[in-house]
Amino acid sequence: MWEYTDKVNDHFKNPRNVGAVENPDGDGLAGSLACGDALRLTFKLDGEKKICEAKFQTFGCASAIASSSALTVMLIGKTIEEAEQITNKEIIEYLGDLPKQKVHCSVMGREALEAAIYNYRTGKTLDRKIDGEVVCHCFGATDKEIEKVARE
Amino acid sequence: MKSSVYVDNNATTAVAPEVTEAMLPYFTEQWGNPSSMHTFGGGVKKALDAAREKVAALLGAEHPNEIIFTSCGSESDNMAIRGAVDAMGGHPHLITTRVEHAAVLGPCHYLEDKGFRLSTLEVDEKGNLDLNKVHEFSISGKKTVASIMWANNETGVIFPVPAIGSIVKQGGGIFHTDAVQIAGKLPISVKDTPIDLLSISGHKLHAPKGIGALYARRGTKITPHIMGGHQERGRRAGTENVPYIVGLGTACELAMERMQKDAMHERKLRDRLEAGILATCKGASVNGAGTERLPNTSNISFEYVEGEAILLMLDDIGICASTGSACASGSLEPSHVLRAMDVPRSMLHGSIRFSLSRYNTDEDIDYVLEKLPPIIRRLRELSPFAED
Amino acid sequence: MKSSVYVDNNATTAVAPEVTEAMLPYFTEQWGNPSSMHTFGGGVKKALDAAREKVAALLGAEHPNEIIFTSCGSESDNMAIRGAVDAMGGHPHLITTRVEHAAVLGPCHYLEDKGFRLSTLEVDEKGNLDLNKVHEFSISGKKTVASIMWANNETGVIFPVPAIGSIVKQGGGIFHTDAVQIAGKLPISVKDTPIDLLSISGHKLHAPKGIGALYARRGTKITPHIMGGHQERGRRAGTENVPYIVGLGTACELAMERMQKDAMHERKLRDRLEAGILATCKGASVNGAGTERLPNTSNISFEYVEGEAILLMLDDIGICASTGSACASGSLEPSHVLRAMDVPRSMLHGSIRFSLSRYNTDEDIDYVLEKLPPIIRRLRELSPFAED
Ligand SMILES: Cc1ncc(COP(=O)(O)O)c(C=O)c1O
Ligand SMILES: Cc1ncc(COP(=O)(O)O)c(C=O)c1O
Ligand code: FES
Ligand code: FES
Repeated sequence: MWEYTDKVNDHFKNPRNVGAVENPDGDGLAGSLACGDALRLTFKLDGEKKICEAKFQTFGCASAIASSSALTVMLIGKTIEEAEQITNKEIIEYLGDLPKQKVHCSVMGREALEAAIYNYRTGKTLDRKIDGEVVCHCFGATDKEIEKVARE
Repeated sequence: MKSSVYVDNNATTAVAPEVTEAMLPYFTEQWGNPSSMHTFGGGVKKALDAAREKVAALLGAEHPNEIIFTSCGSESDNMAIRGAVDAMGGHPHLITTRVEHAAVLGPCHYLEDKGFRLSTLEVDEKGNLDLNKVHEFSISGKKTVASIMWANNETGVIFPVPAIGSIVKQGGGIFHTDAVQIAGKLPISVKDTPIDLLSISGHKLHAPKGIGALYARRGTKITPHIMGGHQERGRRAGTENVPYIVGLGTACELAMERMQKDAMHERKLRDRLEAGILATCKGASVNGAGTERLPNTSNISFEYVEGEAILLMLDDIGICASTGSACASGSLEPSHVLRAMDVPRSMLHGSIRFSLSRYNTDEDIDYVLEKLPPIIRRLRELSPFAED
Repeated sequence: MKSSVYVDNNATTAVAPEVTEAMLPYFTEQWGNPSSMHTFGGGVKKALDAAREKVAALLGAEHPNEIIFTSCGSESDNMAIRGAVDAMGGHPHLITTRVEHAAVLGPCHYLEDKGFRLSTLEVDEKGNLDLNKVHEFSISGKKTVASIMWANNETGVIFPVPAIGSIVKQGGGIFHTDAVQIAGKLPISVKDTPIDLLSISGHKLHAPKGIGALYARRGTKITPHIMGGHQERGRRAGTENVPYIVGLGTACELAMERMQKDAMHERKLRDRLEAGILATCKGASVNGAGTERLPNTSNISFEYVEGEAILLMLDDIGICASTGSACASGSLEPSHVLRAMDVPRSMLHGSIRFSLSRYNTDEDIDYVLEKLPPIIRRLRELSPFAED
């Protein structure tokens, strides 16, 4: 059984900002149904170019749901430039901690954010080529991504 | 730490009060070593013999001496496979299936790494084996050792073991079946079935965790897995776990007495649970439905939601269930059994196993049927794929 | 079936009341599966962790994760030897001694039959090893796996394990020691001793029969003996025997607290018993006398009389002792340990092992000293060889 922090439990059981923002400025999808897991992140900017609304939809485990929820909370009030700086490590720190085997569940959050920002800047959908060996078959995380997170 | 509704009996069962009571004197008073030459120790041997007879009776074995006590189902499986292969000598051809428990796949893959040929049979989307394939492999020319389970721990799907055994024996092979999940739930009779080796585990039938048995038909050659002392007629060394052996005997006796009643009770509750969930939860479907299944097991996939999330929410309100097998819960892989059944990806990650016992009640089912649908609804709302 | 004077504690010990009490809730209430994803089961994992720490503490292990729970001392020995040999690969040279327990000799002889080179060290008439021989074999060029016990179960003789370990490690080998009889009786610290693998068994230190542990130093490669689920960090499959693991933890904690007191108590009683027997029984001599021995064990040979006869007469008046090791009591062979020590034939068949525990009293010793001499006298009278 996983040891989850109170904060993870709270964000899993009472997820904040669930759903999709209407007429979003940025809309990004990470993961895929084929990998058995996905996260869609949408956001809207206010007049000062700060994120005033961010919402998520997740098909994933408790850690994935909690990470997504935490990410939306962290995003609100930030500029795109500030949002871009958010790392996985910060999502995990925000949640207290994640079990080592579950660290990759927060990778998706960052990826969805990247995709949403790319969409905001270009109007296009980011087509992520997954490179590296798929080590988490359930969620299509690759060893390179996990390594990257581990190094962060 | 007390659960209110425990529907995870394929993971482990409550120790029956009758079992605890039967074991207790062997901790407090009769703690002697049955191999001892004095009455105090040696006298305990009678308790072992009595327990051996009860286990033999449940399995329908001809002789109590065909029962070898082990420390768990996993040891029985390892001993059967590695012991039979070693005793056979040469390089027998191993046959198993994709849906076996890790305790069978583990030694099979180990032997494959050592150079043995291993054939792993596929199942169809309902969990059924293709008996023609069993036949094909069994007459491949080489001696075979086949290990094919009787009932699946995740789905409850029952393989036609009598037919499989006949095919394997026709080919001159040794046939082992993992009966850990069927023993005590449905009647079996090794005497009347072409089985050489059969594994059971105490904690799946209301004995404690840490005791198992291997049935080895008279004349079946098998190298001991734990070598040393002369216990179990030289087939399994180690001072006997007297209290648990007594407990397993009592559990088998109880199971035999109550089997029909328990099975009917569990089937009724299970069927109501399944019907209720299918009627109230969008995107739910029963894995292995339409196949012969154990009366107590229901494996249900929920589209677009993730099993762990469901489990944790259930746990929060005192409902204990599981995704797939408990011993794999450290792993992030989706169930190898459901993958073998080609369950679509949208359903693969959201499967929950409900497994009942004689101790479950109508109220338990009512509670699950009340609490589960809103959880599924909430999780589907979180999902980017589900539509209403 | 109640014994009045139990002096056979190297065969098995009484389960300490504290141990039974600690185990009980894990039968009646907390019977969950520690691998489960719900709090009811998963919560039990804490009890496993706590027990692991207690076992680690008794052995002086650096990390609790170096402790792997097994089903008995024999499994630990089998796992250590076969697991280390398999993980090492190639054909390591096996080193053991003539006086090991069957659970060590069993796998060693099995591997020898499979083509591995096995060197079996002799002991002298006091039961001592020749360290030069250990050295010679350890630097034989080949990689070695050495399994050499710490304390002998029949005589209590203690081998200089720290020195042996150093020699084996110098040669680059893997060193396993069977510490089943020393653990809990004398202080040991694996952290400070060049040991890679060490076996213990619960029922020799007032936990039940059917639980053991293997210490495996961090980084020691060892193939699991029971393969399958992810239990014990993938090193030993099988649903954990939670009650007994908790019991073993409690037994280790107790042993640690009481060790010095218990050892002094047992040594005092043992020395009185030995002196008394030597003074009153003709032709009696202590095997292993003059060597470092366990404080609780006394192996005494009685010239011209037969051990079984003595035992049965003792049993008749409620004294439980043994000849040699209990698990070999089905065999008619005289003790392989005493033969290795070149005990003269006239003494070889008449050896009795008295082994004490914390529960023995001065009255127990008085009773044996009162009852034994007339028995020996009577049996000598029956013997065609004995003269007065
Ligand atoms: C030295 C020694 N090693 C191993 C064992 C085996 O332990 P178990 O009976 O728990 O398998 C024993 C006792 O039987 C023993 O005395
Ligand atoms: C089908 C099957 N085989 C083997 C086992 C292993 O039994 P044990 O946990 O007693 O080792 C289990 C349960 O864990 C099982 O469900
Ligand atoms: S996203 Fe949670 S397990 Fe991979
Ligand atoms: S005469 Fe009976 S054992 Fe030797």
